[in-house]
Amino acid sequence: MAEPFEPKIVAFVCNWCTYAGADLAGTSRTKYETNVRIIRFPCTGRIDFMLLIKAFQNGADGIIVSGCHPNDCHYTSGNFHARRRWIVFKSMLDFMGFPTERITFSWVSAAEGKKWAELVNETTDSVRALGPFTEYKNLDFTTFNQMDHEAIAR
Amino acid sequence: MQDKAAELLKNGTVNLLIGFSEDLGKRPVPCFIETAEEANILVFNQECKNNLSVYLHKKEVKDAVKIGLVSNIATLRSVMQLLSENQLWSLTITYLTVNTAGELVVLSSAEELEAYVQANFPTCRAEDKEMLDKLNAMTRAERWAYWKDQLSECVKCYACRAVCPMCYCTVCTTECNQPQWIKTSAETSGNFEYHTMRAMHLGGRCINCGECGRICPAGIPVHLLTAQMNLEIEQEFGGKTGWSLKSEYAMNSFKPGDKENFIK
Amino acid sequence: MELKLLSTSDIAVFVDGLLKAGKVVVAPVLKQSGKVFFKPVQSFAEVATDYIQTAFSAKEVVFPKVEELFTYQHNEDGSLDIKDQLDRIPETVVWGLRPCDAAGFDYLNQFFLKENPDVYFKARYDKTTLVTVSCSKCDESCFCTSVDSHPGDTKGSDILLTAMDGKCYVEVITDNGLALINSAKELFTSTDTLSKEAFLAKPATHFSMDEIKDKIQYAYASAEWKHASMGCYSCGACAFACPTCTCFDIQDEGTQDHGKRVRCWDACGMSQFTKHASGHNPRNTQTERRRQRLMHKFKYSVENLGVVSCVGCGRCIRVCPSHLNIFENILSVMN
Amino acid sequence: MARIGVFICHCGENISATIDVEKVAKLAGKLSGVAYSVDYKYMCSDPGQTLIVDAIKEHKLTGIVVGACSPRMHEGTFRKAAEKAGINPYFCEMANIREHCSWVHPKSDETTRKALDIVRTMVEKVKNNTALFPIKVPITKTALVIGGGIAGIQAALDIANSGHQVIMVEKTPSIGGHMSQLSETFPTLDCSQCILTPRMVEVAQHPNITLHTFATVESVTGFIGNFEVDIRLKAKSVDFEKCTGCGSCWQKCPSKKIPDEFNAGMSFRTAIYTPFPQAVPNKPVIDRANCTWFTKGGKCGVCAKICPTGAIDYNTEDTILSVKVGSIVTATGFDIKHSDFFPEYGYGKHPDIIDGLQFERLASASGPTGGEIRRPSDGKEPETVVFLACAGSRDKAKGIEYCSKICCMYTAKHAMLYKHKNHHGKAHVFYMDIRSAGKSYDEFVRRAIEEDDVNYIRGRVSKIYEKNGKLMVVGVDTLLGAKPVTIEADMVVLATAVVANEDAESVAQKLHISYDKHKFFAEAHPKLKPVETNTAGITLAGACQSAKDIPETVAQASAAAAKTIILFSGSELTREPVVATVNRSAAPVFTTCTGCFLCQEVCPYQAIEREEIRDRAGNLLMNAAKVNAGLCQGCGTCVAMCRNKSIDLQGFSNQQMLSEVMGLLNEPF
Amino acid sequence: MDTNQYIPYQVRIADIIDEAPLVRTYRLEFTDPTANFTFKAGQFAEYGVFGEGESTFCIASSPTREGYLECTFRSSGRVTKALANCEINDIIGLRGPFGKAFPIEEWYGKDIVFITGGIGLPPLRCVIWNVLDQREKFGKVSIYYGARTVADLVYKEELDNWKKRDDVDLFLTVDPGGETKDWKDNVGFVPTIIEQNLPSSTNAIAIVAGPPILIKMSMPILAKCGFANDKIFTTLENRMKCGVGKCGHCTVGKTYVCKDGPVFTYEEVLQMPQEY
Repeated sequence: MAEPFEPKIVAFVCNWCTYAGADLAGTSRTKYETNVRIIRFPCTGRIDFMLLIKAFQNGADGIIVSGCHPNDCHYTSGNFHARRRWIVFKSMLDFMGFPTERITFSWVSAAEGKKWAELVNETTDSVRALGPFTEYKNLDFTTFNQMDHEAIAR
Repeated sequence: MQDKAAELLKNGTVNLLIGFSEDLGKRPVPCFIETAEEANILVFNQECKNNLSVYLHKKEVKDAVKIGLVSNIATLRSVMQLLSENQLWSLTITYLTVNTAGELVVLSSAEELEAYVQANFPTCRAEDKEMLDKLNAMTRAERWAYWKDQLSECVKCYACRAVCPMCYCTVCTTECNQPQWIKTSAETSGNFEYHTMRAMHLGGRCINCGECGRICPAGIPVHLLTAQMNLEIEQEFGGKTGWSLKSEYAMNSFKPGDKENFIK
Repeated sequence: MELKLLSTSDIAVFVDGLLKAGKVVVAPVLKQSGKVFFKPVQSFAEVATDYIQTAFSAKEVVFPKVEELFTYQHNEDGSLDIKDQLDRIPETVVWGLRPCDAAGFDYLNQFFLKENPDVYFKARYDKTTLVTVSCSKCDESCFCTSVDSHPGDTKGSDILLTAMDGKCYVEVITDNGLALINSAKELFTSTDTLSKEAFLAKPATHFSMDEIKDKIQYAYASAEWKHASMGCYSCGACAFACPTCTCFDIQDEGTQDHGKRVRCWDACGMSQFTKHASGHNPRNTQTERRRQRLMHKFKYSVENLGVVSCVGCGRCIRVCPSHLNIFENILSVMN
Repeated sequence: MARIGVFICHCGENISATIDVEKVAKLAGKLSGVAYSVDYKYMCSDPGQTLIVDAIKEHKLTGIVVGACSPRMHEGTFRKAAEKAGINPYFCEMANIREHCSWVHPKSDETTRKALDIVRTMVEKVKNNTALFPIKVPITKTALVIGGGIAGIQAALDIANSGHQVIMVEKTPSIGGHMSQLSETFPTLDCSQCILTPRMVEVAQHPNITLHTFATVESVTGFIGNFEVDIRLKAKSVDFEKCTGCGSCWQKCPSKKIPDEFNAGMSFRTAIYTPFPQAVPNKPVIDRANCTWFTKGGKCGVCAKICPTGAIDYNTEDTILSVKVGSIVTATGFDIKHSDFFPEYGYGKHPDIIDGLQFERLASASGPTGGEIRRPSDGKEPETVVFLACAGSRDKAKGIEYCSKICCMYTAKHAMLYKHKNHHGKAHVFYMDIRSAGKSYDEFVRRAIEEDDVNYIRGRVSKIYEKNGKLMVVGVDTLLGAKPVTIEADMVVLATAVVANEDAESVAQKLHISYDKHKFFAEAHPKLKPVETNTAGITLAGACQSAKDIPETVAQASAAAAKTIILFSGSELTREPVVATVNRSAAPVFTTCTGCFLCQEVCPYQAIEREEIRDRAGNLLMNAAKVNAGLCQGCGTCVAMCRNKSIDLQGFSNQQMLSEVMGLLNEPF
Repeated sequence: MDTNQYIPYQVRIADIIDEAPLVRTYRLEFTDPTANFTFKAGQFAEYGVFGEGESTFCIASSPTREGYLECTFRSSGRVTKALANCEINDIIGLRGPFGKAFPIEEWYGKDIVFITGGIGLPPLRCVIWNVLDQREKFGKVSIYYGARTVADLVYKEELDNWKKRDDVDLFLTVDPGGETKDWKDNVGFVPTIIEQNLPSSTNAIAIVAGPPILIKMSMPILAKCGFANDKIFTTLENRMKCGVGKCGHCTVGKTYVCKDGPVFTYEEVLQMPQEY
């Protein structure tokens, strides 16, 4: 009996709201799933979509992107720009047939430690249900390497 | 057109004229004319699909400063977009094109250009629309399979980048190696990240000339990615690429009311 | 060199037999893009027959667009493991390539193995058998007859098939080829007469290598190079489609702890190809770069290996975004 | 590879209770590039920090990762420690294994593994850190105060008294603002001008304050510490050097029928005028729009003839004065809606329906009636006066949802003043709610109701019409079950809504500060930066930000002054080096930036500038973006925008962030 | 089975010397003592940091000093930066030796003139050592070396030693403006210094290495001294990937610098297209 699948989830969060929110979850000892790993950015505006792709390419099963609620951005408009980028990026991925439900976008303020915990739990559950994200990794064989692998299989 | 070109070259309005001639196989080939005498090799017809504006980034062309550009509407539109992105500032360009009535039109200022482009603004090409609808009608899994199959043939020759007038970066992200963003090898996942990135960088800037798709040696319809994004962006945020001389780039602006139904 | 006959209906039987025997069969396959690619097939049914030329050459079988040189892994004790993957490579039959592609293999063979033999190429090449099919059709891009070859040329092939008047003539050129035939003796009958010329395609001949040989010596200085290259977008399409272009790049993929070193196709036409870390670029303009490519095909490779490294398959002409035409360029720079 | 030190903190039991810290330290020690790794009970304690400092020295560490609490907690502490040990403080990163791990997960291998992941991620980051140095921006220690109302006056005096130069710009001919128009002030009913004028004089006489009245701000460029401001000095037509302020000119001026702004249009002034007797400076200017010399082309000229010192000069023109300032206090004040804003009350057609400011003038000793409350139409003493609170405020239909805040109080004051002056008169107040939060405010309202028996009616007034010389005020009393009430009044005072100045928008745009939909200027943060704007170096004071009463205004003005003084306390401004930079390299490349300038739009701080790159001969080679480190706040939105990664963010560079992702997802063994 | 030229040796960094800003020298030793690695003066190798890639430069130590290998490099690109981040005991990859060497044996009995600048010295140090270690076999040895600034001079200790030797004429110089207060040697560009102390070309060999500009400027002067083109040697440093004449990056016309070079006589260089 193989041990149950535990997804790797990477969270890209802004320093001023969500990171602080996660800190609050900590200081108030709110328990949540261990699957998430946080990477801290100054602002959601700084989050380069390439990093999301790289994360999936390197084995992330799910991704959380989160920052300040609209109008709360420490830099006034970073999250607005980010939101627009997400809208386009998401539909882009969807058009390429990419399972976008593996990315959770969210606003979590510095006061929403509880929301953060819930967000992580929900995401973890849904990604766990989706199973390991192999589609992307499997891309890594071009036809002729594929050939080699088949050969080994024999 | 030949006469006009000759005239422009003779009276010094233009030092270098970029247009089309024909090869032995009667296929249109971009040509570069410096003297009025050569003007007689010029041709312009439906087959002249190349977006010649991409040559405006070429050093040899920049050196010539006064450029004559034989253009189809897509070319003109891309020049509009380029101007709105503060490019081509060192050039004075005269545009030679043929309008729907089949008459020669000569545009010698950005304002004339803007007026002409807005008057003759192209719509999303029918064949593209058809393909897009087909793809959007698919289930996502089917789309994934489709692109996976297509992109597995990509060899990263970067022809799509080379023919794109909007890909004018002197050093492309694919060439940045500190850090290395894009895998150099043409493994399918690397191809995915390259084409996703390309589409993201061109969404809201691409002028849908379709060159990248037309010339792909592997026959990958890469132009659909940007075409789709342009549609999305137009619906969500409005604005048309290559429409106005002042920048209307959707991705560097925002509205407080942008949709966020997908954000938890 | 033996000559045999194979009834057209048995071709499928033969190929499927090879598959059953555990060989990887790489053959032309028509894809939704409308282009034909060399792909590993599972049955002969997948094989495309009606095409003039495949989008890319079959060189990928022996010189993949991405070749994994080795994997590396740092261990906890600080030591490092390096493993190459040479043992992975399967027995492969390339089915239905054109004589020009086969000629390409001939060149690749010389280039990779004559001096400093390349183990990766060798490992693949040694396990590869080339079953070529001579051409009955051609287009205006084909020009094999200009480069000392022709649509029925056996150069580089192990076996050359010519299907005409209901029969399939099998020219067995190498022992490799013979071995393949013998794996299904019963399908083949012997014959001694073959006159395929009438059947073969007749591509236009634009020049002959003899007239090039001396003129090309002076071509370098030609002013025409600028014209021949102004239209070039400096993409790698021609090089990647070319059956004889061998330039590659070596890259590490992964972290400093573990990953793999791969070599992947590169193209001498790309602006960064010769660029130094210092920013100095020996071949800074497209004129220089295109000249290097063409001169290499027609002059340098002849000087280095004694073979012209253009096989006239015409792919570079078909794929070129700005329709640059290699033989037109060659003609122009020589006069 | 680098030599990284990893320091895992137990935080007493806080971390070690759920995470196997020894194991984390041990495994971290095996990571490539990690030269030293240790765990300790309290890293932030003195011995803990000493441990770090010694380790850095002993093991020649090039960077450190402290696995402990949130960087928001102790990053500063450990960066100091790193600096103490002689390495650049920015080679210190914190792995948050407490808030993000030990406190939120149970004791388990998973939790320990996560802690190690977090540490490894930061190790990968710090490997790619670069030495950063605080950014120094020189400061011009002169403040510009825009607006000469009480807010501006207070801020100017505070700054000037701290020994710094102040330039004050006031658009009218005199400072004083709305406060100078007020009769008495709530809740103490002390005379407004009595407390204000001394301050006005102080401003005029202060050695550190340069006062420019009848002047406006033309343009603002530059950034914090280094603003360059053009001030338009409007032509006064009077040479203040020569003018003694004797007043003979305006006494003789023939055009006398100009509505007097100071008296809220309830009296007239002349074309050459000083706005009010205690004006500062107390010297006249010519209102060219209404002066016959200018309107009728060179006719009249009486004042010039009369002037004993020959100070009148019709030929003076507007001049632009350019000044360099280090900070700007915006105190441009507010305006109120006037009675013409209210159709239901007759669009201000009836002279006896007045607004609050007009009542102030009526009640003011220096006002048109010398302080006696007489109605404008016939100068009779009104026997019944109705006061309407919330005239326009808190009224969606009128597009003003907000509460104007001061009306409740001044309406109570008005009713009270009226009663004090007309003992037999009746005062009625229509109100929605009484908002009298503030020191002894509610007492003040109670006093109006109880001692001065002002009749408070809770309800709105639907319309006012005139009937045989009376104003019929029709409303409802919601406390009596919405019973309709009609009051025959002699005068109605509307406590009209406080609104932003009509030129607020253009001012904001000149200053590059943002403003809300009502054109009130926006503070940088609603709670924690109520005085700053999101343009560094520009602060807000008073009602230009939102409706405020005097004490609030003065408090904020002093706060703004304090911010300025803090800025001026050093000779240069030191800022965190977490800023964006556009790459530059040697010729012929110069930079990979293509000069598309699409990044300029996304910068909330206008920090991205254009640089022209020229060859020795001065020919323009290329345009490239350039980040002004003085303005950049380091959000990095431009970095994610830049297509070919020409912009990067120090401290969160592409290399660092990508390495984090790679490091996190690729376990080494 | 032929040897796989793409599999690197593993070498451990035994010592690190910081020569100049961004310039480091590594002393390398093989993790596998049985590795039999022999090379000749002038050959180069591919040095690799796993995960980052490989970079090409000459072997800076001399076969006459056995037991170790030294390389000197300036960190500029991705790989060299990664290399520069290495510490003692780190393992890096090494492929080689590649390319033709200097025909030192043919020079016995001749005068040797070394002309180099900046980071061009390392490739020559190998030859210089080689020559000095069998000093008696050669005639007069003179070294012209310059750098942008005093700080940019590499192998400072070595330079002092050579200076002390009376069987070596060392002409040190720094570009104008690059000198420091206590700088006693020449100030001026290398070619100028050569002009001031013209070497004799009779029975002499000149070896030039360094930035293209230096080579370009030196050639006419050497010609003036009467050096025949086939008596002038140089080493080209093109971009290389494979090192075995396959990848095509280093080609100059028909020449693969990696296997036909990097050592060329000036005569050979003149035969090539001027694309290096």
